[in-house]
Amino acid sequence: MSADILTFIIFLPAVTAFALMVTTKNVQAVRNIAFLSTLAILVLVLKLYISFEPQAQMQFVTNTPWIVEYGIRYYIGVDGFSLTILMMIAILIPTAYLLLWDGRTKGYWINMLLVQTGVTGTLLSLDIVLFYFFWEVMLLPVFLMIGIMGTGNKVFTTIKVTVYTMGGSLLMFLAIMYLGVSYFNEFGEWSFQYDKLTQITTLSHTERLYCFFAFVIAFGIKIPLFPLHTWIMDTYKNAPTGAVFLLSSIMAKLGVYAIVRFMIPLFPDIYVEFSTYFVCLGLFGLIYFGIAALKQDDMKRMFAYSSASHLSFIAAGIFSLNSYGINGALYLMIAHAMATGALFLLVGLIHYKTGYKTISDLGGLAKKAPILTFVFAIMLFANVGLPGTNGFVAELLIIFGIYEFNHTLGYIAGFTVVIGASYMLWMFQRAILQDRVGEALKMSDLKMKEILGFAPWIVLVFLMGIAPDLFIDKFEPTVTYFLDDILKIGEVK
Amino acid sequence: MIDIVFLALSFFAIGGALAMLLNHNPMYSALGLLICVLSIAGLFALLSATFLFMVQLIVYAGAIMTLVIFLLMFLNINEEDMPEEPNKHKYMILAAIVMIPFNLVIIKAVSNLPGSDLSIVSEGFGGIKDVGMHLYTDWLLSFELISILLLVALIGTVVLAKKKKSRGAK
Amino acid sequence: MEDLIPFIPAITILVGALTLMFMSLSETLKTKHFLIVSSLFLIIALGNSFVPFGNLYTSRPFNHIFNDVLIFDSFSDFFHVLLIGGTLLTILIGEHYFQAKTYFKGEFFAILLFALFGMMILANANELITAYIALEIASFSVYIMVGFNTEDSKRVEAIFKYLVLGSFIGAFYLLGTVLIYGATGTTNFTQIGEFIATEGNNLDLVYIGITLLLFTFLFKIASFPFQSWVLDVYRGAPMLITAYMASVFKIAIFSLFMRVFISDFAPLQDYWDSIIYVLAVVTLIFGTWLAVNQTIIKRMLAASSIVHTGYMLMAFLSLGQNIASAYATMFYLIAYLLSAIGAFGLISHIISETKVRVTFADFKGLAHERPFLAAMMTIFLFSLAGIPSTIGFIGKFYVFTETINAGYTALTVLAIIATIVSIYYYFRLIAMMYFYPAPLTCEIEGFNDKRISTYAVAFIAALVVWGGIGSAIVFFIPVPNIDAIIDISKIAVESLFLK
Amino acid sequence: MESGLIIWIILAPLLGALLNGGLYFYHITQRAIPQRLFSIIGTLSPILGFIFTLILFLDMKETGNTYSQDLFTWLEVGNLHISMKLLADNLSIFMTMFVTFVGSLIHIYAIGYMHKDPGFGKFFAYFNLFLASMLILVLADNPIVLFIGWEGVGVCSYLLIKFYYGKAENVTAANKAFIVNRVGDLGFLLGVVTLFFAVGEGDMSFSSLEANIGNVSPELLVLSGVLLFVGAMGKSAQIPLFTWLPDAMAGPTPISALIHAATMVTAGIYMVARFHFLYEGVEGVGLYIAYVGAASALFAAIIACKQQDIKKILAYSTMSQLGYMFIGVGLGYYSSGLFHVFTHAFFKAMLFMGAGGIIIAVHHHQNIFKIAQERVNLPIISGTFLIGVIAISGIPPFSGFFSKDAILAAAFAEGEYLIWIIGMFTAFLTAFYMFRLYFILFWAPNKKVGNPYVYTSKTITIPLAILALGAFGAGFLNLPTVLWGEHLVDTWLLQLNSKVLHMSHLTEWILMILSVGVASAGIYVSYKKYANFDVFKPESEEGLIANKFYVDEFYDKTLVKPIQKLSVFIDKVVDTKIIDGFIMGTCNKFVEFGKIVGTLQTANVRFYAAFMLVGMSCIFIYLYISLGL
Amino acid sequence: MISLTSYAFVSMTLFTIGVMGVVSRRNVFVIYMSIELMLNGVNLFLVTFARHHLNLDGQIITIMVIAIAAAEAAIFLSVIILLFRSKKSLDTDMFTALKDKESK
Repeated sequence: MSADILTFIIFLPAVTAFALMVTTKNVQAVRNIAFLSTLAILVLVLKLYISFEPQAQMQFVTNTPWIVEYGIRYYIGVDGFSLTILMMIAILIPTAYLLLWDGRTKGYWINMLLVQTGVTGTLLSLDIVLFYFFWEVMLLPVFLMIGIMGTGNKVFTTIKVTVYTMGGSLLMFLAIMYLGVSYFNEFGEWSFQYDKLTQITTLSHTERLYCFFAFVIAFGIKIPLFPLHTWIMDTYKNAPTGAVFLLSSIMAKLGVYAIVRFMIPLFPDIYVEFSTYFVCLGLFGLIYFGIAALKQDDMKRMFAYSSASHLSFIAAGIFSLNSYGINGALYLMIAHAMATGALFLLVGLIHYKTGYKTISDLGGLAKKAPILTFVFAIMLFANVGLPGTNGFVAELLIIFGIYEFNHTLGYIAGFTVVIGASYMLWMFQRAILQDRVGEALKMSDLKMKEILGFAPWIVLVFLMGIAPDLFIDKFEPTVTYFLDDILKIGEVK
Repeated sequence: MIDIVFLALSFFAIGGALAMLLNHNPMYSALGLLICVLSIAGLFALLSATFLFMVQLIVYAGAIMTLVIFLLMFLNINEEDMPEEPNKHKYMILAAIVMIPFNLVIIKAVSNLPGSDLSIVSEGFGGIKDVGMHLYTDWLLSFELISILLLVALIGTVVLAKKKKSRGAK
Repeated sequence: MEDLIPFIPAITILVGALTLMFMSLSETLKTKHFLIVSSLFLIIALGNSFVPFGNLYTSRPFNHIFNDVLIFDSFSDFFHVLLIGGTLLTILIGEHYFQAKTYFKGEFFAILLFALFGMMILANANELITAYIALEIASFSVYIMVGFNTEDSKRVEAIFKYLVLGSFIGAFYLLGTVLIYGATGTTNFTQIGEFIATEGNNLDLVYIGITLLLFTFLFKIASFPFQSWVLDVYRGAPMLITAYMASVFKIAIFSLFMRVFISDFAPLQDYWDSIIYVLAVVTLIFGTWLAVNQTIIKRMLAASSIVHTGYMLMAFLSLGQNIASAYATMFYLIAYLLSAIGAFGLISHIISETKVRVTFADFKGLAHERPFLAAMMTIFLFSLAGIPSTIGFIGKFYVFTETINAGYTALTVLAIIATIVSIYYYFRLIAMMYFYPAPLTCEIEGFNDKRISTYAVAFIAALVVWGGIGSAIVFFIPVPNIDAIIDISKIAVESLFLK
Repeated sequence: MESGLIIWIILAPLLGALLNGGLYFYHITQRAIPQRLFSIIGTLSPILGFIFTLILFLDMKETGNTYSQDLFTWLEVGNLHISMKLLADNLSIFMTMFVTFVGSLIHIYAIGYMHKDPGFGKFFAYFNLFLASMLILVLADNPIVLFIGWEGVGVCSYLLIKFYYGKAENVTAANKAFIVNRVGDLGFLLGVVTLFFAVGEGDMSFSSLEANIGNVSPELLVLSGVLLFVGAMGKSAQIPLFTWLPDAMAGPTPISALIHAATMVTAGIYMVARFHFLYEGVEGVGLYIAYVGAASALFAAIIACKQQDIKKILAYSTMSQLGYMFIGVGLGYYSSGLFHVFTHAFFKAMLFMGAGGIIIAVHHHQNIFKIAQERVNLPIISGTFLIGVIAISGIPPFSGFFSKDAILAAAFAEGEYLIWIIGMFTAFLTAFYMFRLYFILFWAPNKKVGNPYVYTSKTITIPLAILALGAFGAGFLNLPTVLWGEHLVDTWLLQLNSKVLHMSHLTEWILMILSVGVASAGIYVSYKKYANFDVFKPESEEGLIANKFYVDEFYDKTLVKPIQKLSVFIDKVVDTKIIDGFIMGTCNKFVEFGKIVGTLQTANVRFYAAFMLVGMSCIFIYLYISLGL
Repeated sequence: MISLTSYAFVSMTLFTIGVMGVVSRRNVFVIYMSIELMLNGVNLFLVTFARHHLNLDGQIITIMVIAIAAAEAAIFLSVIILLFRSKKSLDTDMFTALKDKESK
C-alpha cells in the first residue's frame, strides 16, 4: 500500500467539499455524497489499521518539501497513537452523519467535510508548521457552523471561542518559530520536523520553559485545562450539535494528542519536571468541573462541564509518566469520544425533535422513546465508566497510573468513579426518565437509520470494554517507546 | 562690510517671517513673506548665487506671491471670514520649544563642519552659464521629471478647481 | 541603444498617461474606453517589465548625461512588476466602481498612471532629489485622486489634510537632503555610500539627514507618530484610492528606502535600530487600539493597516541583523498588497451599485445577499488576520521568524498579541456578513456578478489562497511554489550589491 | 484444573438476558410477543445455571478438585496482567449453589408477581442480567473481574429499582442506591489498586495475591483491608453506607427478594471472605469489621421496631442480619458468617415473597396497619410467613437459630463480650419486631368478619413452599458437634481456614438456651403488645426511631446540599464572575483604553502636525544624546 | 566673519518659524505660506552649502525645490479654493468632519 494513502485520507473530504460547493445546490445530494466520501475514508482507514504492524516508529510516511526556503516539509505519517485516533475519527464521523441526517443545510455538510480534513491533517502531520496549519484551519469551519447554525448569543460566542482558541495557538506559533530559529542557528538549516527539532541543544532551560508553556496554553485551551476553560460552556450551549460533537469528541482529543506527539518529545525534561503540577491540575479539574456539572440545567452546558472533567482526567493520565497512565489516557480519549459524542448527538436529536434542551423542560422521554433511552443509558454508563464498557478500562488504567505516579493523588483520582455517576444519573432521571409535569412533549423514537448509526458505537463500547487487549496492542508499543526513550532523556536532562 | 549686509538681510528675512507669522490678516502676512523672500534673494547674492538671486526674485516675489495675493483678492476674503485665533501664541511658544532640539542638533552639527570662507567668488560660480550647463547635462533627467511634476500639478489644479458638471448628468 | 530597454515600462506608462490626458479632452468617450486603454498600457508595461524579471542584472544607463540619478536592476524590476501589477489589479477590481461613480472622468486615469510613473521612478531613484521629485509626482497624483470628487466635502477635507501634512513632512525631507548634501557634497546614493565608507568620522550630519529622510518614510507608511492622517484620509478618499494608497503606494516607498538601507546606508543602519524598535512597538499597540474601536469598516481597515505597518517595521528593523528579512519584507509587501487590494477593492465593488455600506452593521447578512463576494471577502480578511491557508499567514510567518532570528523576540511576542487582537476585529466583520439574517431590502437577484470586477476579485482571492498553500496539496504536480517569490526577491536584493 | 463448564453457569442467565432483551426490543418495535415466551426464557436460564452448578458441585464433591477456566487475556499493560479467568473453588461454588437455587425460585415467583406487567420482558432481561453479574462476581478469579460483577450487580439493582421510572421517588431511590454503592466501589477499587502495587505488581489472581501477601507492609495491608471493607459496606448496607437499602424497596418485590436474599447484599460478605488471607494478617481490621457489623445490627433492629412499611421492616431486618454476618466474618469465623448468609437467603427470600403476595392481594398497600385493615385470607402465605418469622428470630430447630447462634457463640468465644451482648439484644429485638409484623398482619383483630379468600397463583405459592422447606431445614447442614452434627458447611469451606470455636459444651448449651430465651422473650413482649392491637388506631409515625434517627436528613444537610450549593457557586460565581470575568474584563479594559487613545484622532490638521512634531523632536533629543553633540 | 553656522542659524530660524506657523495658525493661507517659508529656509541652507562646497549641485537643487514649491503652490491654492467653496471659511478647525463620530 502506497504511502500516499494518508494524503488521500486527509484531502478526500476537502476535495469533495469544494466539488460539492461549486456543483450542486441540492442538500440531499450533498449530504449523500459527503456521507459516501466519509465511508470511503472509513474503508481506507480500516485497510490501514489492518496493515499497520504495531511498533514504535512512524509508518506510511510521506515527506516532501513544501516551503523549501524555510525547510517546511509536507511530512505526514502514522504511529500507534495517531492510528488509533484516526480510526476513531473515521468511525465516528460517518455514524455522526447518520444521526445529523435531517434538517441540515448544504453549508453544514460542507463544513463537516472540511473539518474532517482539518482534524485528520492535524492528526497526521509531523512537520510542526504543517501541524499548526491544519490546527488553525480545522477551527474555521466550526467557527462558521457555530456562527451560522448556532442558537442564543451566537455571534459573541463565536467571536469569543475564535479569539480564545486562536490566541492560544498563536502563542504556540511563536514557540514554534522560536524553536525553528534556534534549530537554524544551531545547525545552519531551517527545519520544522518535530524529530529534527528534538535535536536542539542550545536552548536554555528558561527558554524551553517559555516554549513549553506556550504550547501548554494552546493545547490547554483546546482540551480545556482548568483556568483556560471558560469558553466551552457558552460555546457548547449555543453551538449546533454537529459542531459541539466535533469540538468535544474530536478536537479536544487532538489537544491531548498534540501534547503527546509534540510536547513530550520536544521538552521531555520540562515535561518530567512539571508532571506533578499537571496531574494535580488535571485532578483538580476533574473534581471542579464534575461538581460544576451537578446543577446545570442546560444539557449541553452540563455535558460541556462533564467532558471538561473527563478531559482533565485524561490530561492527568497523560502526565502520569507511566505506561498505565498514558495508555489509559489514550484509551479514555477514544472511550470518551464515543460516549460524549453519542450523548451530544442524542441531546441534539432530542433538541431537534422536542425543541427543548434544558433539563427542566424535558422529562418523560423514556415512555415515548424507549430505544433512545436505552442507547442514552448505555452511553451514559460508558461515560460513567461502568465495567464492561470501554470507559471502565480506561479509568482503571489511569487510576493505576496516577497511583503509581503518586499514591495520594491516586486516591484522589479514584473519585472519578463517584463524581461522574452523580451528575449523569441526576440528569438522566430528570431529563429522560421521570414523568413530566405539565403537557406532553412531542417526541418520536429513534428511526432505523439512527439506530444503525449508533449500532457500531454500542458494539465498540462493549467490545472495547470486554476485550480491551485487542485494541491496546496496537498502540502500546508506541507508548513504551515514548516512555523508554524520551522520558529517559527527560530524566537525565 | 559684508557682515553688516548679511546681518541686515538676515534681520529683514527673519523679521518678514515673523511678520508673516504674527499678522492676523493674511494680506499682511503675505507681504511679510514677500519681504522675507526678497531678503533671502539678497542672501543668495551674498552667497554668489547670482542666477538663483534672479530666480528667487522672479519666481517667488514675482509669481508665487502675486498668485497668493491675487487669490486673496479673488476670494475677496474680508475680516469676518478670518478665523478667530484666541490662543495662537500659546501654540507658537509650544512649537518653538518643541523645535529647540532640531535647531540645537542641526546647528551644532553644522558648526562642527570644517569652516570655510563664504566670501563672494568673483567669476564662474553660480552664473547663468555654469548653472545652465550643469542643469542640462548632469541634471537633465531630474529636470524633465520636474516638468512632469508640473504637468501633474497643472492637471490637478484644473481638475480640482473647475466647477464640474458631472458626466453622468447628460 | 539597448540602454533604453530598461526604460520601456516607465516610458510606456508615461505615454499611456499622456494619451489618456488627451483622450480626456473628448466628451464622447465613456469611462469604459479609458479603462480599456489604461489597462492596455499597463499590460504592455507589465509584459515589458517581465522580460528581465527574475534574472540578475544592474545597469546605470546614460551615465554621462543622467549623472547616475537612476539605476535599473533586478530590485527595481521586482518592484516595477509589483507596482504595475498592483495598479492593474486596482483598475480591474475597480471597473465596476469607476463605471458606477460618474465623477471618475478621463483625467482620473491619466493621473493614476502619472502616479504609477512616479512610483516606478521612485523604485529606480539613485539620487535624493530625483527620488523626492518622483515621490512628489506620485504624491500629487494621489492628492488629486483623493480629492477627485470635489462635490464631497469629506473628500476636500481629506485632500487638504493629506496635502498639508504631506508637504509639511516634505520640507523635512528636503532639510535632510540639505544636511546630507552639506556633509557629503553630493546627493547621489552611491557617492554618499562611498563617503560613508571612506569617512568614518564626522558623519553627524549624515545621521541627522537620514533621520529626517526616515520621517518621510515613516509618514508615508503611516507609522507612529505619523499615523494620524491615515484614518481620516482613508475614510475620506474614494474606496479604490484607499486601496491604492494602502497597498501600492506603501510598496513604492519601501522600494526606495529598502534600496538605500540595504546597500548604501547599510553601515549606518544599526544606528536607527532603537528608534525603529520603539516606533514599531508603539505603532503596533497604537494601531491595535485604534482598530479595536472602529465602527466604520474603512477606518477599521485603515487602522489595521497601521498595525501592518508595525509588522513591516519589524522586518525593516531586522534588516540590519540578517539580510533574509529583506526577502521577508518583500514577501510581506506582496501579501499585504494582495490582501489589501482585495479587501478594499471588494468593498468598493459591493458599494458601487447598492446602498452605501459604511459601518459594520451595514454588512449584516451580506453572505445571503452576495454569497460569492462574502466568501471572497472572508478569504481576504483571513489573509489580513494571518490565518493559515492564506498568503497573509506565510507572510507573517516569514516576518516573525526573521524578527526572532534577528533577536527581537519580545517584539515578536507583542506582534503576536497584536495579531490575536486583530483576529477579533477582522472576524467581527465576517460575523456580520455571515451570522445575521439578510436585511429586508435584500436583492439577491438584480445584481449582475458577471463582470470584470468579480473576476478580478476571484483572481486575487485565488492568488491569496495559492500564496498560502503554495504547492502543498499538489506536491506531486509541479506548480510554481511560493518559494519562487523568495528566490526572485533574493535575486533582487543581490542585484543591489553588484557595482 | 480447567473446566469448560464454569462459563456456562454465567452464560446461561447472560444469554437469557440478551435473548429477552432482544425479544423485548422486537416486542416494542415490531409486534407484541406473548408473555409466556419471556417467562420461559427468563426462568429456564437460571435453572440451567443451577443445574450446571449442581453438576460441578457434585463433581467437586466427588473428586475434591477446584476448577478454573481461563477465557482470554483481558488486559496487559506494563506489569499489569489481568486475564478473564473464572474460578470454581468450594467457596464460590457454595455461593453459586444457593444464589442460583434461590435465584431460580425468585424468577419463578416473579412470573406470577409481574403478571400482565407491560415491562414484563424487560423485567426478566434485567433479572437474568442481575443474576449473571452476581455469578460473575462470585466466580471471578481476580479482583478486577470480581469488580466487573460487583458493578454489574450495582447497575442491575439501579435498573430494577427504577423499574417504574415514572415516579420520581423510585428513580431517586435508584440513584441513591447506585451512587452510595459507587462510593463503596471507590473504596473497593482503591483497595485493589493499593493491594496490587503493594504485593509488587504481580499477576492479579486471588491465588497469587494470597501467595504474595507476605511481602506487603502492615500499614498498607491495613489500608487496603479497610478500603476493601468500605466496598463491602456499600454493597452490604452497613453503617454508614446503608441508607440506600430501605429506599431500594421502591422496586417490585421480587427484586427486593433477589437483592436481599440471594445476590447483592451478600456480595460484601463474600468479598470479605474472599480476601480472608488479607484479613487474617490484620486482626484489628477484622475486629473493626465485627464492631461495625454489631453496630449496624443493633441500629437496624431498633429502627425496624417502629417501621410501618412491611417491606421497610424486612429491609432493616436484612441489614441487621448482615450485621451478624459481618460479626462472623470479622471475627474470623468466615464459614459461620457464610452459613448465616446461606440460611438467611432462604427465609428472607421467603419473607419477601410472602410480603409480595400479601401486597398484591391487598392491591398494593404496604403499610402494615392498612394491610391489617384490608386483611384477606392467604393460608399458604401466612403459614410460610410464620415459618420465616420463626426462623429469623432464631427458634430452634429452624435454620436461623443455628447460623445465628454459631456467630454469637463465636463472639463469646473470642471474648468480645460487648459484641456478644449487642448480638443478644439484637436477637431479642429481632424476635420482637418480626413477630410484631406477624401479629399485626395476621392476628390483630379487625372488625371485618370472614376475610375474603384470595387466590394466589401457583408460581407464587410453589416457590414459597420450597423455600419454607429450606428455611426449616437449611440449618441442619451445619449442625455443631454439640448437637451431634458434623459441620458440613464448615468442612466444605475449609479453604477459608476460619477459626473453629473452642469452648466447653456446657457453655455452648448455656449460650444456646440464653439466645432461645432472649428470642422467646422478644416474642412474648410483642405478643403482649400486638396480639390484639387495634389496627384502626395505627402507631404514631413521630419520634426519633420511626424517622430512622434522621440519618437521611443528616446526610442531606451535611453532604448533598453543600455540594449542590458549591456547584452553583462554582458555575455562577467562580467561573462566570471570577475567571471569565477576569479575562473578559481585561479585554474590555483594553478596548476602553483604546477609546481614550482614539480621542487623539481629533481630525484637526494642526493637531496632527503638532503630534508629528513632538514625536520628531523626541527622536531628535535621542539624536542629541547619542551623537554626543 | 560670517561663518557657515550663522547662515545655518538664519535658515533654521526661518524653517522653525515656518513650522510654528503650520502648527499655530488656523488660517489656511498662513499655513500655506508657512510651508513656503520652510522651503525657503531649506533653499538658503542649500545655497549656503553649495557655496561651502563650491559645488553647483546645491544651486541646481534649489532650482528644483523652487519648481516643486511652485507646483505645490498650484495644488495648494486650488485646494484653498475648494475649501472656501465648501465651507465659506479659511479656518482649519472647521474642517474636522472626518472625526469618527460613529464610534463612542
